[in-house]
Amino acid sequence: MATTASQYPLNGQRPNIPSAAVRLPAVADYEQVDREIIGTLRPTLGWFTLLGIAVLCLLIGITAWMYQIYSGLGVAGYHPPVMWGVYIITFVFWIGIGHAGTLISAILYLFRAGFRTSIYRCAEAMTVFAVMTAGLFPILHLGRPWKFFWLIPYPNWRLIWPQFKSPLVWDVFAILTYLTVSSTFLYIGLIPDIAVLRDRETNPVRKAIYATLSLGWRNSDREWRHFTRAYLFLAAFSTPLVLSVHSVVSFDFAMALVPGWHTTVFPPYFVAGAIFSGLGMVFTIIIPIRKFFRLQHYVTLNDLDAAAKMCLFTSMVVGLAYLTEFQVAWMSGNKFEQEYFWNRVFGQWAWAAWIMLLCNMVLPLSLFSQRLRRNPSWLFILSLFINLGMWFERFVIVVPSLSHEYEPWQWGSYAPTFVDYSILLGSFGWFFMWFLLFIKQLPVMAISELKEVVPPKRKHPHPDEFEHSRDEGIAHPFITGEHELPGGAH
Amino acid sequence: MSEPTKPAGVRRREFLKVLGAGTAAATAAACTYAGPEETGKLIPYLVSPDQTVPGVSTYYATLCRECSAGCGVIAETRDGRAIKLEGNPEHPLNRGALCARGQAGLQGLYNPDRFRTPMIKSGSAWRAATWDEAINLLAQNLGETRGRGVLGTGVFLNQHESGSFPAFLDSWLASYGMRPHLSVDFEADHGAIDAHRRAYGASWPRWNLADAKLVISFGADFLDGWGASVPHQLDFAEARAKIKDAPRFIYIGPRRSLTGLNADQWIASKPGGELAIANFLLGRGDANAASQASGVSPATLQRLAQEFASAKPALVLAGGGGDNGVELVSAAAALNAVKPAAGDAITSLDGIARTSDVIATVERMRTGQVAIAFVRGTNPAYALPKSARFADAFAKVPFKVSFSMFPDETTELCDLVLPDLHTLESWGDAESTRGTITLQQPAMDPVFTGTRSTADVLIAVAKKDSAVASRFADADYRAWLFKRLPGGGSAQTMTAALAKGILPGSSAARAAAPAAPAAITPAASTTGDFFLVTYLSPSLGDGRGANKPWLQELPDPVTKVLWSSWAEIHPETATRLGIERGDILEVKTSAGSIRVPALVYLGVRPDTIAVPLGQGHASPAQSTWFDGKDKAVQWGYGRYARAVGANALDLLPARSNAGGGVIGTTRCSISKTGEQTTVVSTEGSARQHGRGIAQAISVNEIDAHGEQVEHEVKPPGDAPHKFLPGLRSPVAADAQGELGSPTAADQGVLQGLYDPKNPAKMTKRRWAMTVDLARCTGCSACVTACYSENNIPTVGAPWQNGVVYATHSPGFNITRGREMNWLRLERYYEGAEDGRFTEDFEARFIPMLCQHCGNAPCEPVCPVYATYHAPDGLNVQVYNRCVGTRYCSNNCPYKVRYFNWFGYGEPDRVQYAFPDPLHWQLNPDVTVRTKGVMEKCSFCVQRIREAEHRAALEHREVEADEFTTACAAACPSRAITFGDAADANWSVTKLIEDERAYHVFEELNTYTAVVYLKKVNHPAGAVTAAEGATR
Amino acid sequence: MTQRRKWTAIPGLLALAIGAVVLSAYSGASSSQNRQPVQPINFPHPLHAAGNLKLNCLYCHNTANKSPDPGLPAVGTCMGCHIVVRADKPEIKKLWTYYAMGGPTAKPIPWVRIHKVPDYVHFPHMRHVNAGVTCQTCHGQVQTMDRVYQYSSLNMGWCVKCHVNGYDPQEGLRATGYVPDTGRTVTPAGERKYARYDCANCHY
Amino acid sequence: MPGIIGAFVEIDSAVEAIEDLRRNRFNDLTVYTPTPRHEFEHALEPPPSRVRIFTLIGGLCGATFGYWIAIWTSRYWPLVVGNKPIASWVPYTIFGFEVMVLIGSLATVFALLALSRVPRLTMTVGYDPRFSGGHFGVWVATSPDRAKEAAELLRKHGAVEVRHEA
Repeated sequence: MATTASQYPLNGQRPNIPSAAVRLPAVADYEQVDREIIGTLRPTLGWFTLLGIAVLCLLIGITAWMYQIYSGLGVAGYHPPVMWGVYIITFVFWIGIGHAGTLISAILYLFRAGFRTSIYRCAEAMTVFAVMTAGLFPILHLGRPWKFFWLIPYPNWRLIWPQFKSPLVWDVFAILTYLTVSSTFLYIGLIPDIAVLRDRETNPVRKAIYATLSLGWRNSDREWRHFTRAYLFLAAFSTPLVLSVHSVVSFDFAMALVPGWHTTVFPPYFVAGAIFSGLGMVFTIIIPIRKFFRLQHYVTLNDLDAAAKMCLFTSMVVGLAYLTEFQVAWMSGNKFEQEYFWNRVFGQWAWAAWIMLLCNMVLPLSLFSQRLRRNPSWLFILSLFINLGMWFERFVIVVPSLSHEYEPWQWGSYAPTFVDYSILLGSFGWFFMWFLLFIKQLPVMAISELKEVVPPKRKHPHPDEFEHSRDEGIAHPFITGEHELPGGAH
Repeated sequence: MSEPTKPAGVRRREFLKVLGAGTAAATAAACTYAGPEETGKLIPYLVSPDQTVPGVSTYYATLCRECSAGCGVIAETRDGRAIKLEGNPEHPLNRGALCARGQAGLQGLYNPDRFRTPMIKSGSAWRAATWDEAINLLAQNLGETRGRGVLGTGVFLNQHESGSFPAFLDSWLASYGMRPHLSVDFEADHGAIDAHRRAYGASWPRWNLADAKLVISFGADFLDGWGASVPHQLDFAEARAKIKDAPRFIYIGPRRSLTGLNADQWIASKPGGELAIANFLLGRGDANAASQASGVSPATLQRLAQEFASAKPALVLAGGGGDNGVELVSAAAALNAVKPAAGDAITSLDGIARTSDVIATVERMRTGQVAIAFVRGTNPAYALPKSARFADAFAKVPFKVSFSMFPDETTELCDLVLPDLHTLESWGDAESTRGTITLQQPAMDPVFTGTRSTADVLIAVAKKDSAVASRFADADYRAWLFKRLPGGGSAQTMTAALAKGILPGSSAARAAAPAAPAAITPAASTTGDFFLVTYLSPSLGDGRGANKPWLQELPDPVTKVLWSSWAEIHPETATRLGIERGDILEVKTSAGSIRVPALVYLGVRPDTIAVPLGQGHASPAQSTWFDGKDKAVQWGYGRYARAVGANALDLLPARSNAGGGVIGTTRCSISKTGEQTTVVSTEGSARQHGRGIAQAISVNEIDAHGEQVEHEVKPPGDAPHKFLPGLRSPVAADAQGELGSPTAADQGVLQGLYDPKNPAKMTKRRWAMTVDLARCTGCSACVTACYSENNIPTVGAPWQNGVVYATHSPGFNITRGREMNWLRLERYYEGAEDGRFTEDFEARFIPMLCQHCGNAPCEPVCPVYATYHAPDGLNVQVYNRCVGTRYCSNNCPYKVRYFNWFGYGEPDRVQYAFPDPLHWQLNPDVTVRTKGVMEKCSFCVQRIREAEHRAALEHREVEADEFTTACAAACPSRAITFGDAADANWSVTKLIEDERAYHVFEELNTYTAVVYLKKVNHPAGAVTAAEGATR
Repeated sequence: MTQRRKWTAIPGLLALAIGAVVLSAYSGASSSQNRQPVQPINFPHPLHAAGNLKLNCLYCHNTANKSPDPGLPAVGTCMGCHIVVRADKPEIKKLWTYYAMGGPTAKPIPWVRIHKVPDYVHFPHMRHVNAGVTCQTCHGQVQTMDRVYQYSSLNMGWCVKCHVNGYDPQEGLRATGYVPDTGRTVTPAGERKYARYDCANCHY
Repeated sequence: MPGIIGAFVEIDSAVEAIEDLRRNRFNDLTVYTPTPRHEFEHALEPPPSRVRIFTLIGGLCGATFGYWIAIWTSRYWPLVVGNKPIASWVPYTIFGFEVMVLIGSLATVFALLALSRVPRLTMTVGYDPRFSGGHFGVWVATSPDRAKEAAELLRKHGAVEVRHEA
């Protein structure tokens, strides 16, 4: 695939595609959409293998957690004063992943960004599962996980309530809201597609299930009328929500007086970082899917290109935030801050800091090159680096700050144990288990929305609709991505 | 007679699921009338003598025998169990203070490795025996030995005690025709005692430190346990507290001990070189010669001489440990201008047998001249150098009896164990100061019914023997003792005396032991390119403290290392030899070698290696485990001491120095073994990085009126001293104005607790604390007091709860920073940054505990109100509400919150910190924290409540200074003051007004309730303000 | 139409479910309330505390006003009377076997505990007794109980009720059952007895 | 009510059919379309969706509840933490916002379901699986006497299939 770019030279001419024009030149009609998307639902051996691996990782994680609950948090690598470790890092990591999904499905929906159509379903599912994963960690890292519900305000016979000034309670509200809203959003979007599956399904059992899930959806004009309206409002709600959630998560740190945490730049910085990491994960997921499900002509290189541009932008925002932190520490004249930031890049934890800077600031600059933006293989590799880098960003925020706080006598170190690692592994198992189950049970692309951008059959074809695109070379395989299909799409 | 089924203590145990089957029974026993010892009718100390109330503490005045000093202690008992030891304020020696070792006596009492029954060795294995069996065996052996006509050669090695017991013991021995016993104390500084006798006519005078203008110590570590450390500390602190008139303190010696770190100047002389310096000061010999011998520059010596000449009067002390110890101490006595009053000398150190005598006895054993041997409370098999080959000599003795409580090295070599009672379980007395008898009364029934007081056993044995029975008509030792006490132990005298714990008069004197001349055996030829300095660990002593987890968990005050041994080496030497902290070194002398991790330490001469004593207990005969009740009991001094560190005594030649002591200096060579280990230490960074945590001020900056001259150096952030609002009102500032509304018609009921008009009246107090760093010596007694008062688990033990988990080396959890010391003693260095050798660096000690901020960062981040600000100003941690997010700890700038990483309170865990019967020491007023919750200093809230309850019952308010916290009560330098800062009657309110007062991290605006008073430095001569004002 | 009626039931069920959850939050309230265990000796409180004896509670529970522990009577205390009184009754015979004349086989009576707060709660009896809180306020009218049972829920909300709203002495008096209930007169806030109700009052 | 369903392949023919039907006073029409197309909106001229009201009310209730729960519980047991106001509205804005979003969204979803009459437990008459695929369906609810007329109109505009349903 990496070589395909050279197979179809453009003679140096940049293909410049107005995103409003034809989106899917290689898709002829509604039936093709149904056929190809539903075609992806057939389980394959490879899928079962991946699912098996995911479940195995999950089991390892669960075992480790059981052990930790039995003998106490001491089995994890905590080393006071580093009282937070891998669990909080991973929590922030997964929450961040979640954000890109909502961004693509909601914000880009409001902005009418065309390239969202084909990837938003995957991204949205990713969001829900990522938040499901992240939600486990605050409970996981508790000293007494079986008491976690004390953070939830419910009437109780003790007559006591949570402490609403604590950022952790803000977290509870933000994350629960986010989980509820994003999963509802996903499900609402799914209803018409499930209706399609219901109508195409022959197996009576599956048909019954789909029938139930589709809530008897029947594509009537009235349903569509309310549907589009409701969808718009949900998107309008999700947009500020997604910004608030990661701001709240950043408050966990910004509200504390720990040097390296107590910074006003955190909310925007975290939101940008979240979207950045989320886009990374989107690439990690969508690129294999479009290849193995042979959907290159739905997720076209244009879409990847556009997403990559956004990735580049957020990467630069994050990079700016990194530098701002140092500048603020330098100009603050605050001894504690200065010593901490010096220690961050030249001290005990320098290696982590440099991994972060390399993966999140330097490598993404490659996306200035259009060739790389339009090279799925590179995007995939880069996305892996981004995931790594963003995990380490959170590591750099949590661990070095805590290990070099105000009290020199209590300065310490930190080394995760196998329990930490197993649970980290388990979280990936948990996430990918759900995701794999999803992609084989439900359409990975929004059928009804794809149909919006596919020309319907007409008695008297429009003069101005779609035809112009054909002779502008837009159907050039380099753009449609058809060439990536061995033997074409159909 | 309280109800046995549910005393408060036991109830708490039940909740903790640590109720041993024995507890209820033993508690019942503590309250029954029966039994000859009459412990059920002991005379209480504070409450009305005729009854004890269940759930309310009873206090017994008794005696501490953890070292020879013999301090008076108050044992707090609850429902028949001793739960806390504190100093007896009435006692002339320790005046209410108590050191860490003394407080840890409780863990000797409840030590899980104590013998539960008499033991008889059959072959190589041991079996539990009944008392009849054991006593008959002893009587029979005595008979046989007498039959062989060699009974006269019998030897009794007893731990050194003052009081009547030595006399009793001698009379018992005499009745069998045996020679008087040897009163052994391996910690004693014999050289000093000898010289003191000659110079002052008392073996241990009471130094009037307060009268001196200059204190010079030639290696006399009077704060580390040299002689009697508690009275020394009290006097030293009092002297230093006279800020302007306080004496300047110069320490001369190869290693800067805790005492050395408290000195204003250190003169690093070679081991043995001190004498030359002393002679130089005496005018014998010139500076260069002295410089030659001591390795100190002539200039320094000249300056010293000038200062000595100008500062009048000067108090000069010296330690007699070296080969020239006696001369040195005598020279010091000659220099000493502050003559101690002979009257109030410390008499408890009289009559200690010289180690030379002990070694002589050992040699007699070796040649088979000893037919029967008794050992009680002392452990020569461990505390004599291996080169003395005690074990094989001892083996030559046909019959060996041990009265030890613990499975120590010597006991393992014996044939019969007759487990003794602990001091807190038995009767006795001591004469710690001339003319005052300290009474030792049982605070509770014996923990193990299978143990008996040695004195009673001896009487029982005597009664078996028609020949001697007549001499011991008394029913038991108590009767014997009471008869001999002044007043003949009549009821009313004893009632009065026991209530105070002291009785004027002298105890039955011991017939003067045959004073063998100080035999100076020639020093074995020692080679090696380093001096080796071995010193007594301030907490473990000569090793007898090693089986007490509190003392093992107590960081060494100087190095902050715990649960291990180490070799101190100067950074300069270390870099030269490519040695780093944690490299395992082999230290070799002509006598032997040990392997210990290296510890780079600024306070030791580059040509000297210093190794502490007290660790490295091992089972010499590798006997099979004692299969008594508790499978866990192991030889080698029990589970907490066994295989921890190495025994530095193995390095010392078997010779006694001038004074007759064995602990001294020699020469050694060191080599890297290539192995590495993590030094178990609680120290993060030893430098303050200019953060102004432990602040000091030069005495020159304080003018005559005690006003503090403002100086330039400020902490980062530079905040003014605006702490008083935080201390005057319980809530630092009424930020919301909704706390107390002036117009509240309901007397503030609806306005909540923080309303001053609320009937609950909680807002009128603001509990606060001051710590005077000019007094604090860093001895760490407060730390152990905190452990003892607040049921803090020890986490460093390689194996607790009888379960071995060898995968963890001793102190593993502490290398992970998981120690639970609510109150920790930080030690920061100032100066000597570059690792080069210099005598000119300063150590600052600062006790760091929860600051109970009026503006606490930990509170608002807790999602469940598990920590909040109480109306009386406490920063409260509610254990049972905590879910363990640990956010509070992240947000605490002082890092004084500690997390329960494991189920330290759950008996079924390997980490269980209170194996039966250690859980009896738990304070019933304090919840033992469960796994997964945060805990921290509570300002001893249980004591606050207790005082409030008491006041309420007596229909009065809590009076000023009515009570104090555990740390303040124990502190031997009286540095800690606790009280209500909102009430001018409490002494703490005056102290927070002191000019030296400051808050740690004031610039963080936390309004701490703990106020520190700056340390005061006494630089030589006139110095600039800047020099003294280093922060 | 019919179809709509079918599914409109769903939100209703949902509402019911939520209500159930909210209510179940209260189910945590002291599960041990009204527990009435069998005691080793069937001690008849009515006979001693009521009837013509009318012993004061403090006669046996003699430290309730000076210690955190109310105190149980020592076996000797019982024997004080029962060495002669009703010595033939089977229950008293049991008492005798426990006492065994203070001999070696003597052992305390293993009463079954009824009222217990968790051990992280400190409940100083004397503070309450001296504040005028009548025993019956928390323990119910024991003098009428043939076998004592746990009267109060002993859960935290129950404790706090008094600490916050204040304790009404008249009500307490009425609770004893000794004074006839003459209509409710609620004491004004000012005259009630108040205690502090922040956590550290009982939890430390 | 019985009616007639007509299935179309081309979208514009379906639109024309609708316009024609309405011209002939067939007003109870339902259009089945695989994807929302504005052509039908123009043809049917439906009233604006009422979802917005639910959303508004839900959002307002949510915001109120968020602030209320935080403030009420704080005052209910007033404990001072970190010397902060017992009920401080600034941080409580977070709850106002989050709960607004939560209740608002749920109200919106509820509105969607309620207004578009889902979930329905049985499939409506006239619906055909093709309508979720490529075909467009026009359902004319009418009395049997005018059924024939409606069928004619549908056929005239090229319905691939016309079916009577009862």
